Amino acid sequence: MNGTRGALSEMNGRVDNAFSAAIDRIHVAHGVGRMALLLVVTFGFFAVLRPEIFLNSVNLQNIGIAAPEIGVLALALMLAMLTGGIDLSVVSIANGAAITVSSIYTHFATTQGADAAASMTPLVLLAGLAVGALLGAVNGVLISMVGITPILATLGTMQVFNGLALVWTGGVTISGAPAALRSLGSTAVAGVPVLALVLLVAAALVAVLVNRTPIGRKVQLQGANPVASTYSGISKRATLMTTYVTSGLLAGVAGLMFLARNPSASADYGSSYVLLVIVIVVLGGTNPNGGSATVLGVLLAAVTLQVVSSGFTALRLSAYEYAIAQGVILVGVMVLDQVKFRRRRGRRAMSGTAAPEPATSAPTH
Amino acid sequence: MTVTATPVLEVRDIVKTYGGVHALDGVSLSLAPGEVHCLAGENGSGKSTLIKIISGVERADSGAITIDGTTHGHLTPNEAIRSGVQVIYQDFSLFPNLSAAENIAMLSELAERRVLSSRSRIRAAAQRVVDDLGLSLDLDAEVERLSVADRQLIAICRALVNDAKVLIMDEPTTALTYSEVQRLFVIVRRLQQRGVAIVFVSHKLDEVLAISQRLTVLRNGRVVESGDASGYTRRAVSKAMTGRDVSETRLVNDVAPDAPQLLEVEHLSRAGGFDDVSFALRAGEILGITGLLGSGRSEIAEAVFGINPADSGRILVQGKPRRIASIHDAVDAGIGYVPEDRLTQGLFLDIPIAENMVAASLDAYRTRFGLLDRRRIRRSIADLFGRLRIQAPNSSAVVRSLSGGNAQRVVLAKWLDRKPAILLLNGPTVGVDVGSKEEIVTILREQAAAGMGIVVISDDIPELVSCCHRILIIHDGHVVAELAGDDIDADEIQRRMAA
Amino acid sequence: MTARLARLRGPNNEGLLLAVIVLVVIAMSLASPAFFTAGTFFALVRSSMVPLIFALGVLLVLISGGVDVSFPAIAIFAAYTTVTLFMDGSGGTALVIFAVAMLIGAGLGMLNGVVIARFRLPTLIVTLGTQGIFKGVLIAYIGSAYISAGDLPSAITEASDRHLVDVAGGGYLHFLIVPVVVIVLLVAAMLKWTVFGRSIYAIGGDTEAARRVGIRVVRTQVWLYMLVGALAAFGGVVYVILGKNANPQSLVGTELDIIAAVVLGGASIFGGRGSVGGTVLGVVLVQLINNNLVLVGIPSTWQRAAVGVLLLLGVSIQAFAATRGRSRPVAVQKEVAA
Amino acid sequence: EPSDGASDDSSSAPVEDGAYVTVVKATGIGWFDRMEVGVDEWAAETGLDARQEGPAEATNEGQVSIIQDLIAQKPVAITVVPNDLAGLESVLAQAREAGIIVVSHEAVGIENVDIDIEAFENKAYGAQIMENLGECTGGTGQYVQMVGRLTNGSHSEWIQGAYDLQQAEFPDMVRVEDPIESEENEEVAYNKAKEILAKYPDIAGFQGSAGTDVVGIARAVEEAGKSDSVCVMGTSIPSVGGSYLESGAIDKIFFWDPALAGKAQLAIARILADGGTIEEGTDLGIPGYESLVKLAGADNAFAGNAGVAVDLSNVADYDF
Ligand SMILES: Nc1ncnc2c1ncn2[C@@H]1O[C@H](COP(=O)(O)OP(=O)(O)OP(=O)(O)O)[C@@H](O)[C@H]1O
Ligand SMILES: Nc1ncnc2c1ncn2[C@@H]1O[C@H](COP(=O)(O)OP(=O)(O)OP(=O)(O)O)[C@@H](O)[C@H]1O
Ligand SMILES: [Mg+2]
Ligand SMILES: [Mg+2]
Repeated sequence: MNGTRGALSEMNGRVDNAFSAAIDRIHVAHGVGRMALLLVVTFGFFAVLRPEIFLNSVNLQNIGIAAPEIGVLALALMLAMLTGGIDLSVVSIANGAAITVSSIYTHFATTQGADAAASMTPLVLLAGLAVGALLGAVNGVLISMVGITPILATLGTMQVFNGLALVWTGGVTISGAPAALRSLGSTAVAGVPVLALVLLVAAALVAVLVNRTPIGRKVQLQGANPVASTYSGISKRATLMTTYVTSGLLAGVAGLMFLARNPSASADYGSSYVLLVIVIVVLGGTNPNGGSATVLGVLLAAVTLQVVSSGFTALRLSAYEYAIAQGVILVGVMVLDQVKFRRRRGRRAMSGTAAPEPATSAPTH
Repeated sequence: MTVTATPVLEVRDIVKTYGGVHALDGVSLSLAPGEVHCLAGENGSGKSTLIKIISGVERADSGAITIDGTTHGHLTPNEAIRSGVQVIYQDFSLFPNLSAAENIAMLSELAERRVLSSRSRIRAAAQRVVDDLGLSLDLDAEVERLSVADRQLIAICRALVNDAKVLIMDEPTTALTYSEVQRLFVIVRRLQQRGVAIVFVSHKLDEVLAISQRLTVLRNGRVVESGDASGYTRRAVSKAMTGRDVSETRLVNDVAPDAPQLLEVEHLSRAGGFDDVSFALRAGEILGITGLLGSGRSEIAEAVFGINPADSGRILVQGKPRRIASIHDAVDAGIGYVPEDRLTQGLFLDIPIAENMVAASLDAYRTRFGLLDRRRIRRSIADLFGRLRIQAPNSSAVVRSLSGGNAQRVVLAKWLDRKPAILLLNGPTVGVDVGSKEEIVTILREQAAAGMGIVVISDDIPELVSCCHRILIIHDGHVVAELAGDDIDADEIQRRMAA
Repeated sequence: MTARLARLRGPNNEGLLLAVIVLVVIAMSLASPAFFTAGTFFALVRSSMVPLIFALGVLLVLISGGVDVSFPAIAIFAAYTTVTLFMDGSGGTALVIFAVAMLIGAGLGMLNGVVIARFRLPTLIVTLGTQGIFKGVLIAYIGSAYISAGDLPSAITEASDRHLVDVAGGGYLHFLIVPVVVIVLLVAAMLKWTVFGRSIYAIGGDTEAARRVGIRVVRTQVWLYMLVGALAAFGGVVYVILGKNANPQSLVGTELDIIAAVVLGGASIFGGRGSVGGTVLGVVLVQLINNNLVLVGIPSTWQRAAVGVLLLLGVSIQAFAATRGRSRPVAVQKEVAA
Repeated sequence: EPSDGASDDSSSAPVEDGAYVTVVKATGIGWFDRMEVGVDEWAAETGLDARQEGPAEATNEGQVSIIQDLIAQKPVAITVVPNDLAGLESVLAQAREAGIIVVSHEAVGIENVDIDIEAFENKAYGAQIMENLGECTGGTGQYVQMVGRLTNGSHSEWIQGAYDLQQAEFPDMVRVEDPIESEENEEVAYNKAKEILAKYPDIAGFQGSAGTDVVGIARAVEEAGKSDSVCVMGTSIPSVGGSYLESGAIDKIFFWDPALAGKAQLAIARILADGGTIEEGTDLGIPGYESLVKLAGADNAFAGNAGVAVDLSNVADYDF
């Protein structure tokens, strides 16, 4: 038994050499590679099984229309997770923004007439984004100033925002959105849906924010080790506020995308996205304890799940079989990944006892 | 001591690689009952790794471990403990969320394969060891709330709670001052009488020579020397470790008489911490602050750096009174702080060295468009990496993989890149090997020469002597003495501290 | 003085939580005369039973340093499957049904445990995955039909109507409160007085340190998740008994509220901290809020928002207290660098 | 309308595979399992490729993405029971642009469908429930209405219809609370009913909307020992509400057979596919849908007369 363990560890050692070398060269979180691979595999899989449906341009465009709103929400959550927190309220915020835009627009449309309303479009959209940022700021205050744990704070605000939306709309789905916005949802540039472009732009901006700006880096450090970042003169308040406001803003963008796809807003849209988005963000290689995340990985994860979803409909599989697949993919990917990095992990498990959560050794949650 | 007695522990040809690094490269070692065997070596030479392999925490790639005649290819922590190996880990490995008592006794509870755990029994067991060591510890306090020193003492107690055959101490005295160390040595000698074999690792060479009978020196994962400790002097050991001569002689370049006051602390007080502390620091000056554990020396530094602001008193930076209510304020005022608890407070362990280095100075790299100027960042990193002679494959390696000395240099680099007017260092060379220590001290001298004001809080007296212009001695919260120039002398300081 | 306050507040702010509960009770009593009655009290007890069992599971996982979201899926999977097994009147006393369900639960829990412990994966992620798998398998392959009182195994329907105390006006104390209380006490005792329990705290405090003192981390975690699975299953059966129906769609979706209740009860999502006492209080507070909004006359459109606001209020008070207590990082730093 | 990316190159769309797809609010729910029975029967009878799909949770986004995916498969027809009418308009419009026939159910007022088929006129259905509830309570006393979700269109119409009738015909009855939300969850319905019973000790009636509402209410009423004094009525199906009809806690349940509704949708889709039309009086040859009536207000909405009221006397006749 010892023998086998010995041999095994030796082999592991060699594997380790190869890997840590590779990792040191591209210390991009490993979300990207594995997701790209998974995307290719799943895509190929369905393309082979049901080419006439799956490779059909309509279907491909559908993927490009459905994925973006989820993708943007995922980016919003990713930011929160980067600081070691979480934002369960993104969907509620998105709906808040959508409802704002829809109500303001319809109000103008009914009072000043359609043209006047149309001319107001930019303002209306800004109002929506502003609401997003504002609600994000509420989270920020609760977390960075009141000091509530993110999971609780955002669970609470999720309910509050959703509840207020319910009060505002009285439960009915309100219809109406600026024509300009609506057309965005249905146009495609060179076969690429505009919504997909919006997602790409948002992703690029987030990537720049996180990797190329001082505050972005601070946010990462905050997540990697809050104590050390305080001791480096990084203001916890500033980083957390920035994070949750930006996250709210992105959620606002997602809300506008809801409207672009369909000119109606309700308090309950997207309730099934909350957990889905967490899955995507983690699949994308974000460390749930904070400190590391890759925008590209998250993008790929969002698209991959969309591919699997529509692939399953193409194969006439049920929603529950898709739920199973989603679970298997999530656990499977994590396990594979872990088997590869097992030995490194083991080693990483030597650290300061007093290290606060994000810094502590073997992550168990 | 009888080196001929059958060894209680024997390791043969242990090889251990981490990624590219050969942490251990065919190390063999044998340990006779009742001997104190010292492992010496530079940071990163493999001491802790060897220890972790003996205690089953890590797996050797190859090699064998024989304890009491039974040979293991690989041990689990359990097996190691059951066969009588006890370890004081360099990082303590305590449970921050449990009481001191439970931290101490948990191990024996497990070893006795108990099902029920009894508070009173745990309390009693812990109390026994604590009394044995003649310590005064709050056994009911959560470890998270205790000082580094207290934690180290608890780690020691834990290792002594059930009688071991082999006791391994990986830098057990880093956070302790003279008196605690002396008490620890009493215990060690007593255990020795009982025939316990002891492995002792420390970068404080005086301790090493004082306590050990045998000495094994590691360099880059290989045994370079092994022999009777009595045959060694400080110089010889450091030479064996570093392969060169290490000077610890006092060397201070004098401060220009017209050098401006950088820091003026006036009548600073904090309840329960320190009282009416005043001192000044001039550009180019290195000020040492020392005192016994709990004398309040760290608290003073923390007040100046805004970690726990003072209740009363004034702090002037470059002549201007500054309100320092938070770390943020302090950093803005141009103060830097190298904390004592490196792993938690100083470093981002899972992030590349490079990013650690710029962590405190990101705003300085903002371009017109608010983006980071990555070329400039790369330049400063390369510069610091070279200037501080950090040993690592490259600057994108994660800090966690660095050894003590190199990790400390990264913390230094972080602040040097920020270029603060004043740099406070709390135990800057704790757990750092003689070679690195010398180099770090040199770096401090260079910075001072370049006009920075430096405050070194330390209980490593030789180190203070070697580089400080002035030394403040703190005794329960008060400045009891200020030595300067030729008055600065190790024994004198020793005497004043105890007084 | 401050020391006494601290003691009143309790290691995890239990005292504070109690105060909040008292405040809420007073407020509600003022708002509605119908509130302060035995009926309301028994209703509260009843509606807290299932969440409390789940909360215990969540607590154990939180203490060990994880966040489990799969327990409702496990609960309904185990309960529903068991019910379908015994539906055709084929014997099965309540005890047998509980036993079978808890075996299934333990099995599913083991799945979680093995993946989490052997591969050292974040609990949240693993359980997020398994949750989907469990619910998917349940509905796609085991059954999606709503099983109403009439078709339930007789053992269950009988159990449904067994009350300890009946008060005029509809209040009653269901006999399942007995096993529930027993389990609460057992879990509390386990956490306090068994090496297993302490090991869970240790693992939550620092997993690597736990290995180093010889705790068999993998084994302990696998056992832990089996226990949690069994607990969830027990809760599932209780749910079926109290609800007098088996609906595979039920329970899933309640996970976040339960976790909130436990964290409200003072458990740390970073692991290593939490108490059964606090958890009980947390659950009671949440149920108190959830189940009396109509009674105190909150308009139904406002109720979702109200729940959120009250939750936030509760947590804010906790947080404020905490900033003056242990969990304040600066306080920690001070100690660290003393 | 700017050019829809989808329609641009619908040339490359696949040849239709002759499928009829019914998209329901959610799969794995008793009600829609029953509808699937109808769909499968219809497929068997007609020999056509008909199937049912639906999201795992009753969400709008779930239905949107399924329909979006279906468009690419170009079935003959999509029949849909929307979670949110307005929320489906765009995607249904796309479906029709792609030449797919769209029929809806429980969706009066939805625009982008060829035909919406109702089992009955919603307000009338609500009124029917109130008729019975009023009789049961003797036309006096306090009552409360419950909806699955405040955002659920048909539920609000039912209670509105009921409320209007109560105002007109039972002036002595008082609705003591705004409609209460059960979140489609029986346990919630139970707890809220309990609160009502505590708050209004002499409450006389409950009206439920979601299939499990009446069951939750009935449990609370039964425990309060008020099965006789309180009237509990509302939408449910025998397999769900049956046992409480027997115990007497539920007095009457109202519903329409989802299986037949499923068939009716498909039948209409087929008529349209064969170039036929739907008018006043069209006979789908399905019980309850023998003579469709055009609904006022909407130009594409028709209703059958498929509502059923079930009490102890005739519950045995239904096996779902
Ligand atoms: N530092 C490490 N590096 C790599 N793998 C490790 C490390 N520590 C533990 N493992 C793996 O995790 C398993 C669990 O080790 P641990 O001793 O903590 O649990 P255990 O229950 O004692 O294991 P066992 O039951 O096999 O003795 C080990 O058997 C090993 O496979
Ligand atoms: N988890 C790890 N991953 C990668 N490399 C590691 C890891 N732990 C240690 N090393 C490397 O192994 C070598 C030996 O480290 P070790 O901690 O044993 O040195 P040490 O002699 O204890 O140093 P110090 O005196 O600072 O404690 C070092 O080069 C270190 O970088
Ligand atoms: Mg070491
Ligand atoms: Mg083991």
